[in-house]
Amino acid sequence: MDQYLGQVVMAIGFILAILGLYGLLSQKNMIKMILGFSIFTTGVNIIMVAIGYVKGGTAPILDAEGNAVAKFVDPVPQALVLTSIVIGLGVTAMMLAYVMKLYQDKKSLNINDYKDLKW
Amino acid sequence: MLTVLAAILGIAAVVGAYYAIHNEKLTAAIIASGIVGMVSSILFLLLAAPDVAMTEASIGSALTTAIFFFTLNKIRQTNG
Amino acid sequence: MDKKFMVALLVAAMAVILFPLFQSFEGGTQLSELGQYYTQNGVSDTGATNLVASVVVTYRGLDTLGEVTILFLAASIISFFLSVSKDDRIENRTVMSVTEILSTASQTLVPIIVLVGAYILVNGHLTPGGGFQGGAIIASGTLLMFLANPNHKLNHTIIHVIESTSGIAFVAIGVIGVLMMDGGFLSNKLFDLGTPGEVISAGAMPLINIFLGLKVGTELSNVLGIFVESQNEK
Amino acid sequence: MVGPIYIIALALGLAFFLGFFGKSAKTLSVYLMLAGLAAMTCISGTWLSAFIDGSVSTQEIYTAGFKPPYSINLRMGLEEAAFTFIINLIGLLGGTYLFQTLKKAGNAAMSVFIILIMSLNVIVMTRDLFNLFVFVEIGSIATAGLILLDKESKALQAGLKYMIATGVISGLLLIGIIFAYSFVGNLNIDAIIGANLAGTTAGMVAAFLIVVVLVLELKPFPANGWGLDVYEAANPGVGALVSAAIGTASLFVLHKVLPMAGESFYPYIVAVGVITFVGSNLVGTQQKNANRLLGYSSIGQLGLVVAVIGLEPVLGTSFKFIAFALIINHVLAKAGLFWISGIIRKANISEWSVLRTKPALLISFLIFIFALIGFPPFPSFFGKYQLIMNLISSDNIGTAAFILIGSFAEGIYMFRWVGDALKNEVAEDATESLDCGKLNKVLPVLLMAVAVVAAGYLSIPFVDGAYSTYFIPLAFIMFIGLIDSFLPAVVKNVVSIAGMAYFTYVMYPIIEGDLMRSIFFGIFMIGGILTLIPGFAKKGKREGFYPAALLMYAGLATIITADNTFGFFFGWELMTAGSYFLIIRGKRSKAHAYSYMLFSVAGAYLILFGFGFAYQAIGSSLLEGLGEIKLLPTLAYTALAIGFMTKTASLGLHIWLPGAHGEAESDVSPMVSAVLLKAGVFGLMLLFLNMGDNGETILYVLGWVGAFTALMGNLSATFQEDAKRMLAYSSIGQLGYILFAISMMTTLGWLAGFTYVLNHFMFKSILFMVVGGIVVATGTHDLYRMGGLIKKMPLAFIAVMVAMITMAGLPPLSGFAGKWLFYNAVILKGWYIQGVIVFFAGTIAFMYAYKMLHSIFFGQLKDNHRNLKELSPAILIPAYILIAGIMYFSVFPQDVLQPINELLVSLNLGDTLTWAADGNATTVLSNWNGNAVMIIIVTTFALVLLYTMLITGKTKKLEQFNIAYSAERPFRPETTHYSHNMFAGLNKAIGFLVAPGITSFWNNVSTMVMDFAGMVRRIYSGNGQVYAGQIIVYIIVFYFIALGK
Repeated sequence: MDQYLGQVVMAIGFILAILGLYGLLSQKNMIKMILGFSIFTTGVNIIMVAIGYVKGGTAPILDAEGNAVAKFVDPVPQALVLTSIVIGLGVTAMMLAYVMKLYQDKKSLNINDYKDLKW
Repeated sequence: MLTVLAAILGIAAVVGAYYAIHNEKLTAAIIASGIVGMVSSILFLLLAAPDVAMTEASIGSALTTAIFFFTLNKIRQTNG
Repeated sequence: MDKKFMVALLVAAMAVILFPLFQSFEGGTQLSELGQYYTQNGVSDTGATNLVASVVVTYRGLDTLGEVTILFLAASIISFFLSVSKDDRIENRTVMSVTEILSTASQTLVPIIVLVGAYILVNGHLTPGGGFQGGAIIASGTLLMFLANPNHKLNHTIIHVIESTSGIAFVAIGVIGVLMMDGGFLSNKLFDLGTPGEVISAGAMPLINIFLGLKVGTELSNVLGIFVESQNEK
Repeated sequence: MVGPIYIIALALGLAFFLGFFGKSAKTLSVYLMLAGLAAMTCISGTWLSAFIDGSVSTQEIYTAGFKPPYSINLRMGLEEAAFTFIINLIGLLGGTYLFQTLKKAGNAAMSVFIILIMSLNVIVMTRDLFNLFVFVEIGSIATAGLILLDKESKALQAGLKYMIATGVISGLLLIGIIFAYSFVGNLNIDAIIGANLAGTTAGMVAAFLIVVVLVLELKPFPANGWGLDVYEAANPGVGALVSAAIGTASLFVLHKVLPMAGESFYPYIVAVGVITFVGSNLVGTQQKNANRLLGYSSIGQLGLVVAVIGLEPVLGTSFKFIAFALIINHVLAKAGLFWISGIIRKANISEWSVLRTKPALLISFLIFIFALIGFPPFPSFFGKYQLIMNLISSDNIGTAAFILIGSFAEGIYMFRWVGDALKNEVAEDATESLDCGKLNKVLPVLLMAVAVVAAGYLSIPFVDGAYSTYFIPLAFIMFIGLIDSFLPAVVKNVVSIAGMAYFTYVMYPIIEGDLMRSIFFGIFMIGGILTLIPGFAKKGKREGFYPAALLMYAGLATIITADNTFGFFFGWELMTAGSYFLIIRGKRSKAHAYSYMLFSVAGAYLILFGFGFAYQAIGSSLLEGLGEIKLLPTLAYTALAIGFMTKTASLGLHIWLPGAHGEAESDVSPMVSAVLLKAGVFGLMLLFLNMGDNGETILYVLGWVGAFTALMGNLSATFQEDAKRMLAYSSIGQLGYILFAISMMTTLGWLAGFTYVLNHFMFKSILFMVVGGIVVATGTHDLYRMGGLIKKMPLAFIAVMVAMITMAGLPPLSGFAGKWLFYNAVILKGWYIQGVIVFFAGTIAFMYAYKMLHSIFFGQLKDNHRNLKELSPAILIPAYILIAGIMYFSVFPQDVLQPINELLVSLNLGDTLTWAADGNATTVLSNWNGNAVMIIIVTTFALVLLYTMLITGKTKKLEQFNIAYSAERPFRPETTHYSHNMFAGLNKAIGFLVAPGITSFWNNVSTMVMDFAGMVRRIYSGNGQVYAGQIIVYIIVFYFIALGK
């Protein structure tokens, strides 16, 4: 019955990633750019988890006796996503810290105002 | 069933993301992005990934949103 | 041309590029080669019943070490340039009134959250969770604490000591693996694998999980703390 | 041996451990960090040395005790050892260099630093795709942190742009990786490569994403604004890390992962690399900010290596050497330059003249720049040579051409920079900002300079035709360089002359029996010694002069003695570098030396290009290949001819010469004019002898070029008021004769050519020595400010007169022999119209010879010259030795010409001249006897002289200046000197022929290039968001070109 669960979630992931990318590239406000980035990484994470999904699978955790009770989903992408989430947080936090410092400098959140370096 | 639920959640996530990107009000945008995080956490549960769901809920949703708010707060403070 | 329209075009083109990937996905019909191996041999290899944990902590332990490092880097860098010198600090900032409910709730909630985090951390090799999740939940407790009392000061010395000790311990366990197991950096076979399903089992995994959780928890709290403290800058 | 895993354990343990210190014990922390980096360097160093002696084989390191693909594995092989060693070494030296900065920044910064280096090690060693991603992220984040070391607003902006860009990139990388995993079921790189990922459309997209992202990590042009800003804004110590260490690691990763995309993807990587190399260097030509310029150069160099990586299937066994030579060269030179930049602390390259106050740094700077451009003896020279040879051999001619164009563009800004450093005024307060009191900043720079030379030496076994003997003169030059600052010029002059004499003695046996080479070798070596002698007249230390002069002569000698194209090119570039340093010594030489260098470098690349075809023909570097070219022979020969003609300053390629020769120091002009130009002639002769039937058209065209060069050169000379420029133009004209003569490809033509070569060497040496001496003595270049010097300097007058007679081709001196041979040759060849032009040019030569002689020695002595004395013996002695040479050649021409004639006959140029025993030379047209001509003319002159002396014995001598000027002191040139603007009428009539059309042509070319570069660099708008967008555009365009069907 849930034949297309994997595809649906993956589609959501792609849509979020593309939307996030759009936000990152189109918004002038740096905080919103970073929000876009954050959504982009969330989308990528969803894609990753969806890849590891197996139809009708359960979480890859064995019962107390250590026996596999059912069909498992792939544990590998899940492990990778854990890493990816943490990296996303680290990068986001650093970007925000940069923005805070930049704001103190010029009192502007507009990315267009930070073009001192060019050519 | 799960597929329908996922689709609904997906629509919520996409709307949230759209809102986060397009809303002029930063506070609302940040909350919307936090909601995207929450929704994705539930999606992870649906895909049988409780470990990931847990992490996403606490890190992707709570902590990230908090940091955004701290930043916003600081910026408002600097401004006024 | 409107900038946003152009960006939309770009993103659309990107979507076109990515589309074959989506199309190729069949919704998960069978496990991958690696996934199959882990489901069949994960328990006997590592002694843990949570396969995700065994992948995170053991099979791909180096990634996990790397990701701890990333958090460490982020915390170090942010503290490096957001750090507020003593002269610029407002000692007791008057904050927008924190509601009584939140403050009271947090006082009772924080210990519970930390406990839950600790539980998740210790049982990581058995049930969903592990060092990461536990650490993250502990950090959420810190967050709540900050929300309740924005003037709360983290004790940096203790944080640094816990952070460094757990980090070094993590690396040390890895090295012991190499020394004792000839070539297995971060191997969990330092101790007997025990009976799968028991708390004391899966070799070094619970130990690694504890250090991992402490490290992640302190690092995340540290990041939060820096952001909170930066609010106190004049 | 210590396992490579300990690199990770050590670095991380240390980084976490530093956390214990909090904010205290910073000095101790820096030392701990350095100790850690040193230990890491040792670990990879011991592995490297073990791999080199072959005592170990490639090791796989399994983590977690499971075999791959079930766990992450690392690999330590020769390549990994070499790359991690470089990275760790740069880390160690870079950390040493940043000692004070890191200490000030605190323990967190040190942790970040050591983690960055550690992550690069893992990036190199890991064989797991996701692990690669994690450590690439660690590297990016650590870099983003180090950018902030200086906490400046610009650094903040650069850091944010960097984070946005890498954020987008890494997200896409993750998508690629996870799909690769889903298709292959595996994260092990080797397994993925083995699984033919690129076989399906979706798999290809995944592979494409992974590869393109790793390409983007290398900041390909033009999607690299974010990278450039980092270079500009970050502390130069960090710039060095980004360029050298991170760049190296990223290259290795690209190489490791590229096979995933399959064979068909390689050409696109080549294109990416070449576009980056050319584009980045082109845009760099507009840049004045030193650090940003280094950024452009870094990106360009990395692009070149990217191209080489893409060329792996083409380059075959040479691939590893070429790639490694280019990388090591880039790493050492670029790190050194960034570190120098941090010491100099001058943003604008025009202020780098302050380097001159620190000779050791200046020399290091020059070594780095010349290494980057690919001059010998640095590794990139070897790498580029082999690269071009292999490219053309494998029919990748366009790629080779673009790589050479990119190299040239790099030369444009690098040599401008060198010129600024060597010649710009040093502002008085310039040294205040210098930061070189600390040994930890200077020492790494010097180590890099030594290392890049050593790396060059180590490259020898890998290149076809490279011998360690080429380094012998270089060792001597280094010795001279070492004593340069301590000893007076006289001592160095003696040592140099002795060294050259010994070198000549040792090298002569190599070419003994080859008359053509012997003649040129004689000109270069004897000429070298003779032109060094006037240096005795100079006082002081003359720092830099002797290494430069010897470098040039070493190059010239190598050109002659080399039996292969590699040696020839090696010598050619040494000669170019040496002569550049000689020329730029002149007071007003900056611009001229610059244009000399640009023409020379362009010429050298054309030669290299041509040599590639010779290599293609016979599969080795031997010079014999020149005669065997079958692939595009006309293109190859034309490239070679134009390349050589940049040195002979033929029409169109001559604009550098008048200034370069005219403004050079008085004893440099004879070196570069009388001696150096012959290298081009030698090259042309070598080429002509090998062209065979393919060269007919080229020869015909060159005949015309030679004729017009002669006309233009001589005509320009007549209009000159600057004594040395007149001689310089005259050289252009004379070289035009030579080109014309040898283009005829007949015995008579070549005989005339050789006669001109010998004559020009002798008389131009004399003229430049003597006139140069006079210019120094009188303190002016202007002919009309001289006059009447015959009484003050009779010996100089005689020398100039003899030389002028030779030059003008008047009997009885040897110049006439050349003319006689020449006209016979022209008539026999049937090149009448060209012959007329050259004949006309010869007449004009007579005019400027007269003008010069007259202006300097006759007429009124200038008031301020009344105390002048005869020139120094140091000038006159070599001049008179050369006069003796002219005399000998004039009286006994057959002694020289007869053997040459035999040589030419043996070279199948035809047998049209016969020599009688009494020295009578006969062609089908006429005959000539040098001895007889000499006897007749000398007798006539003696009689006339005798008669004149008899009848003028009673004339009253009139002192100059005893005619009072009527109340007014004349000051304008025309009132003081009859010969001012002597040929105004001629100028009016045909002066348009030498209107500076060619100069303005080249000016237009350079303006166009600059404008284009200026336009292109507008894409670097400074907006971080736009940069991120450019990355996406880059990916899209790349995708639709490479995969869009």
